[in-house]
Amino acid sequence: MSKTVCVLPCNGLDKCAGDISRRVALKLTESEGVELICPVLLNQNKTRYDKVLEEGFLSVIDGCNTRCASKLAGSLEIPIKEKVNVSEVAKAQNIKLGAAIREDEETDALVQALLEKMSGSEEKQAESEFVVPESVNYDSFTHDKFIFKVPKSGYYFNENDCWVSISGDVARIGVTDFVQQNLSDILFADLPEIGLAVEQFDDLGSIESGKTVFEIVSPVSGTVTAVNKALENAPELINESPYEMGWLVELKLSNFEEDKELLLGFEAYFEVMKRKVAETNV
Amino acid sequence: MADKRIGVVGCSGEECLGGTISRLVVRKMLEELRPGITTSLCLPLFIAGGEEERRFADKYPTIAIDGCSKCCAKRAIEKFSNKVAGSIDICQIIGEEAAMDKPLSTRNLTDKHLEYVKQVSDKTCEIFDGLV
Amino acid sequence: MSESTFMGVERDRIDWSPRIDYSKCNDCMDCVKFCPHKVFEVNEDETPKLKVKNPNNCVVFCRACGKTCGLDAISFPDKPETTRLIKAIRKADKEAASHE
Amino acid sequence: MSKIKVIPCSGIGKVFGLLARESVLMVTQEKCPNETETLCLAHVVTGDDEVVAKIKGARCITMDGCSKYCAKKSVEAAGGEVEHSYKVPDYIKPHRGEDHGTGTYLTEDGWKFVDELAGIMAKTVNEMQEEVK
Repeated sequence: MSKTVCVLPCNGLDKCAGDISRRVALKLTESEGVELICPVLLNQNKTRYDKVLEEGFLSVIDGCNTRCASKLAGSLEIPIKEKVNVSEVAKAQNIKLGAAIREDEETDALVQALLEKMSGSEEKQAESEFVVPESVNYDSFTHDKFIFKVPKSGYYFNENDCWVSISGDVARIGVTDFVQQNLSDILFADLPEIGLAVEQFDDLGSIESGKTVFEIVSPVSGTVTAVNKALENAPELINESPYEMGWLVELKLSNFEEDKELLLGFEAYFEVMKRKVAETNV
Repeated sequence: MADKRIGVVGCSGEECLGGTISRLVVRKMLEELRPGITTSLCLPLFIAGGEEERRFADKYPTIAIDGCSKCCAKRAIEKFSNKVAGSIDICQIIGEEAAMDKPLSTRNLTDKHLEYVKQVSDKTCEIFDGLV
Repeated sequence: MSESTFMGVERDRIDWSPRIDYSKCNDCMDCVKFCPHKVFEVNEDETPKLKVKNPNNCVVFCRACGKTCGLDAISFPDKPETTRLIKAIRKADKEAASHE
Repeated sequence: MSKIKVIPCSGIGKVFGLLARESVLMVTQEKCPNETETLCLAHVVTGDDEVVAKIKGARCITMDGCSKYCAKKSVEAAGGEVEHSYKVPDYIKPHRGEDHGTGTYLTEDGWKFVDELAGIMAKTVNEMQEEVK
C-alpha cells in the first residue's frame, strides 16, 4: 500500500490565494489515501494528527508568500515532503489573483494546475541543452580574508550581482561571488516554476542563508526551462562554486541582443564588485 | 597596503576549559574589543586546506590563542603558514589547574569564567596593539 | 552625498523604491527587519509608523521586501517601464557626450 | 571497551560551528557520558603520536558545521574510523526562519536545535552499542 498523503493547506480566509489553497486541498481529499490536516486544529492540538503524520508524508499548500502553512509545519517540526505555493503557480500561469474571493474559469484552471502539480505529473524538466565550458578562468581580489572571483570571459553580469552565461539560445543564470560571500552559508534555494516567462530584471526566486534572503534578478528575458536540481540537497554548491556547479536557473532566451545593452562584461563588473566589497563589510 | 588587519586563531579545544575560553576570547576580540580589524580564522578549516584562511595568515600577522600547553593552534599555523606574530597559552595566565578543568558549555558560564576570559583578552589586546 | 549610479545612471534619476499601501499595512515591520539597506524608517510616535526614508538606498529592481509582506501592502514601480527609462537616459547621455 | 569518540568542528566564524560544539558537549557530558568522550580536534589535526594513539582505529562520530567537513576529514586523516558523519545544515530545514544565535552564544531556539542534534547522535551511539552486543 502506498503511504498516506497528509495535505496541509494554509486555508487563508482573507484572500483569493488562501481560498484556492482550501479548494485544492478539498479536491485532493476526494482521492483515496489522502488525509486533510486543518491548520487551526493542528496548531491547537498536534497530537490529534500524530498518527497520520507518522504514517504519511506531509504536503503543504501555501497561499501567499507569508507561507503560514510551511511555517506552522516548521514550528511543530513536522518534515515537509512536498509543497506548493498558490501565488507562485498563479504567476507562472499568468493569472492575477487579487484580494477578492472568486470562483470562475480562471481560478478553476489554477486549481487544476495545482492539482496536476501535486499529483506528481509535474512538468518534467527536459534534458539541458546548455554546453558547459571546459574550464573557466578567473580573476580575483581579496578583502579581509575573503577571496572574490569573477570569470574573465563568457559571462555577463547585471548590477544586481547575477550572472548569465550563454550557449546557443540557452542561458544559464546564477549569482556572483559577492552574493555568495555576503550571504555566507546558503541553506535554501527557492527557484521558479518551469515555464515561467520573465522580462529582463524580473525576479527568478530567491536564495536564503541564516543571514538574509537574496532576490535573484534575471539578467535576461526568456522562459524558464530548467532549475538546478542538485541545489535541493546541496545548496552549499552556490557557496563552493557560484559560477559553475552552483548555477540556479536555465532560460530559453527571447531577446538577448537587446538585453545585452544593460549588461556588464568582466572588466566593468570587476570594478563594480570591488566598489561594493569596499562599501559593505562582509 | 592600507588595511591593517590582524588574525586571531583559537584552538577551541573540546577537552578542557582552556579551549572554551580561547574560543570566547576570539569572539570577544572580533565583536567587542577590536572589531573591524580582527579577523578570526577557523582552525580546522585552516588545517583542512582552506585557501582563504591560509592566504590570510601568510599575508597578515596572526595571534594564536591556545587553551593548554600543547599549543595546537600555534603549531598548526607555523606548520602550514608563517611564524605567528604572537601566542598565548591560557594555562600560563589562569593557571594550569583552572585551564585543565572540564570543557564548558556556554550555557554554564559563571562570573569566574568570564573573569578568565577577561584576563586572557587583556593579554591578547596587549599583543594585538603592539602589532597594529 | 550620494554619488551612486546604477547602470551608469545617477541613482537619484531612477525612481525605484517600495510604495506602501497604508490601508493594508499592519505595522508588523517584517520589511524593515528584512531590508539591509536602511530604506525604511520606523517612528513609533507618528502615524503611520513606517516610512520610506531613503528611497535611493533601495537596490534598483530588488523587490525582496515586498515578498516578506504577507498582506501585499508593498508595491514597486513597473519594471519594464523603469528599464525603458534607464535605457533612454543612457542613450540621451551618450548623445549629449558625443556632441560636446 | 574504549568509549566512542564524538568530535565536532567547533568552527569559530558562524553559529553552525557553535551548534556542532554544544551538541557534542551535550552528548558526551549529559546524554551518553558513559559511552562516549570527545577529543580535541585542534589536537587531532596536529597529528601528534599521543593523539594518534588515542584515535587510530577508534569508532568515531563527527558533527560538522558546514560542508567543508573539517571534523570528518581531520579525524579520518589521523586514522579514526568515522562510522557516522553529520552536518548541522542537513537538519536546518524545519528550522527555517529561526534565529539560532552567533558563533559566541545561542538563543533559546538555538539550544532547542542543539538538543535535537544531540538526540540524533545519542540515538546513533545506542545503535552502535547494540551492534557490538
